[in-house]
Amino acid sequence: MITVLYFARFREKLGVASEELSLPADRDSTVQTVLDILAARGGLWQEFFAGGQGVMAAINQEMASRDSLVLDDDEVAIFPPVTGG
Amino acid sequence: MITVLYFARFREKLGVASEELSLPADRDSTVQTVLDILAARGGLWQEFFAGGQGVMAAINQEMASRDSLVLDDDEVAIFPPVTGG
Amino acid sequence: MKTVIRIQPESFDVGIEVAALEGDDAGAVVTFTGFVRHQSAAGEVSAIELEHYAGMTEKSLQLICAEAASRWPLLAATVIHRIGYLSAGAPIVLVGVSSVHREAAFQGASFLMDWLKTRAPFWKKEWVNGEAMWVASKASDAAAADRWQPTAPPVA
Amino acid sequence: MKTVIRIQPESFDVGIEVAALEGDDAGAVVTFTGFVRHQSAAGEVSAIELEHYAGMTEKSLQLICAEAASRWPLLAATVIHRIGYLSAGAPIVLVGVSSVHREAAFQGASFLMDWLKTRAPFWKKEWVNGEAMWVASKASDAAAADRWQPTAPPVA
Repeated sequence: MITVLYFARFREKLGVASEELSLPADRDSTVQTVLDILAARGGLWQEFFAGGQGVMAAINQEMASRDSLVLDDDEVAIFPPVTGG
Repeated sequence: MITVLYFARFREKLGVASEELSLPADRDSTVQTVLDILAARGGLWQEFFAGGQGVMAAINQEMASRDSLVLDDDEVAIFPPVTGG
Repeated sequence: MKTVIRIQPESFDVGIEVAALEGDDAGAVVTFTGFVRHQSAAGEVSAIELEHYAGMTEKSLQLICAEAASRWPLLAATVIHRIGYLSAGAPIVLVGVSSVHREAAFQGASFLMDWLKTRAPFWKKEWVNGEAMWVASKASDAAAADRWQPTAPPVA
Repeated sequence: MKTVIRIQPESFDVGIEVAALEGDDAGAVVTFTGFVRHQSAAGEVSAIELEHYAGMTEKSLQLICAEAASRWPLLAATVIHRIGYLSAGAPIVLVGVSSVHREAAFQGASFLMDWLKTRAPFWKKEWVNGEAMWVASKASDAAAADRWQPTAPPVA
């Protein structure tokens, strides 16, 4: 199981700030694996996460890329491009 | 006649802050003309003003170059490279 | 490098932060202060709200400061970012760095802002005509951050 | 561009100057503060003395600010330069600029400092071991100012 956190527009539109998620047991998982699982839910999930653009991710609170490995018990955050400053 | 002002090391070592100077009547004068007149005094004057380096000038309080024209009644300032900030 | 990071709803005093950055024979302190603009692409902004990723924010800013320190001889860095509701015209962010000579301080502060804008987990919502809208990231910010390559890009 | 130039023996408060630079929908304010360094090429500095060309100083800084305004979309600029005796560690100079976006503010402030260092009529004397010595100009300052060409060079 991993914890998935959502922020900003994703959190607001999907109506969820965090959830527990199971990873496939038969192979290594990456950020892309997680996005694929989420996109398969259809609707807004697909709209937000099926495309290649406009999604950033962090693993255990450090910026990650799509091919970064996700391990059991990781905290994976999914969010739109940041707009601070 | 022009007014010549000296600053910083020049003012201190030459012991003069300002003086009146006559320009040659028979030709146009530039900053270089003024420096040549001063260098011809010999001693420290020559040491400071005969060389090509380490001297800046302003005419009527605007930065000038060696070939800038100097006219009667101008205020010509002669100083080492600036070191503010 | 002495590093101060603060995430807070309260405002800040640039003069106090500059004084705190001095010392250790600093010859130069450069600060950047960002303000909530009255005008945005969406229209007249009355206020903004800033969300952040509480667990990660300080950590990411520490990493960005450490990266700056590895690139320039900086003596100290301060990053203060406000969160919550801020009215148009209010200060949002302060970045300040000190160094012996000025070039490192200018470069370091500029770098910190570019990476903060593209790598620190903050999100801005703008209130325009009574409606709140999430601010879209700007291509110009991504381009500004890319000036400082080489580096691993965040998720495309 | 709103321009404030002050030549004064007194110190200054960066926070107050940043607040004065805000307004007109400024999104960004960048400041540079220079301090008297304790160490110089000549040794341990106890104090410095600043001489300037009273008639020309403000005029030259106005010209430098106008040049900056012609190169970047700046909203306001402030230049404060202290004169007289200043102890080691004391602030000497403040340059601040405001703009809508940050890049212009960083560039403008950096430019103002580079040109101030090479074109404004100030001269520094350092006290080292009880002896006063005129500070030599630095090749690195000339090189920094040359980054911003094209421009007519001062007397070589």
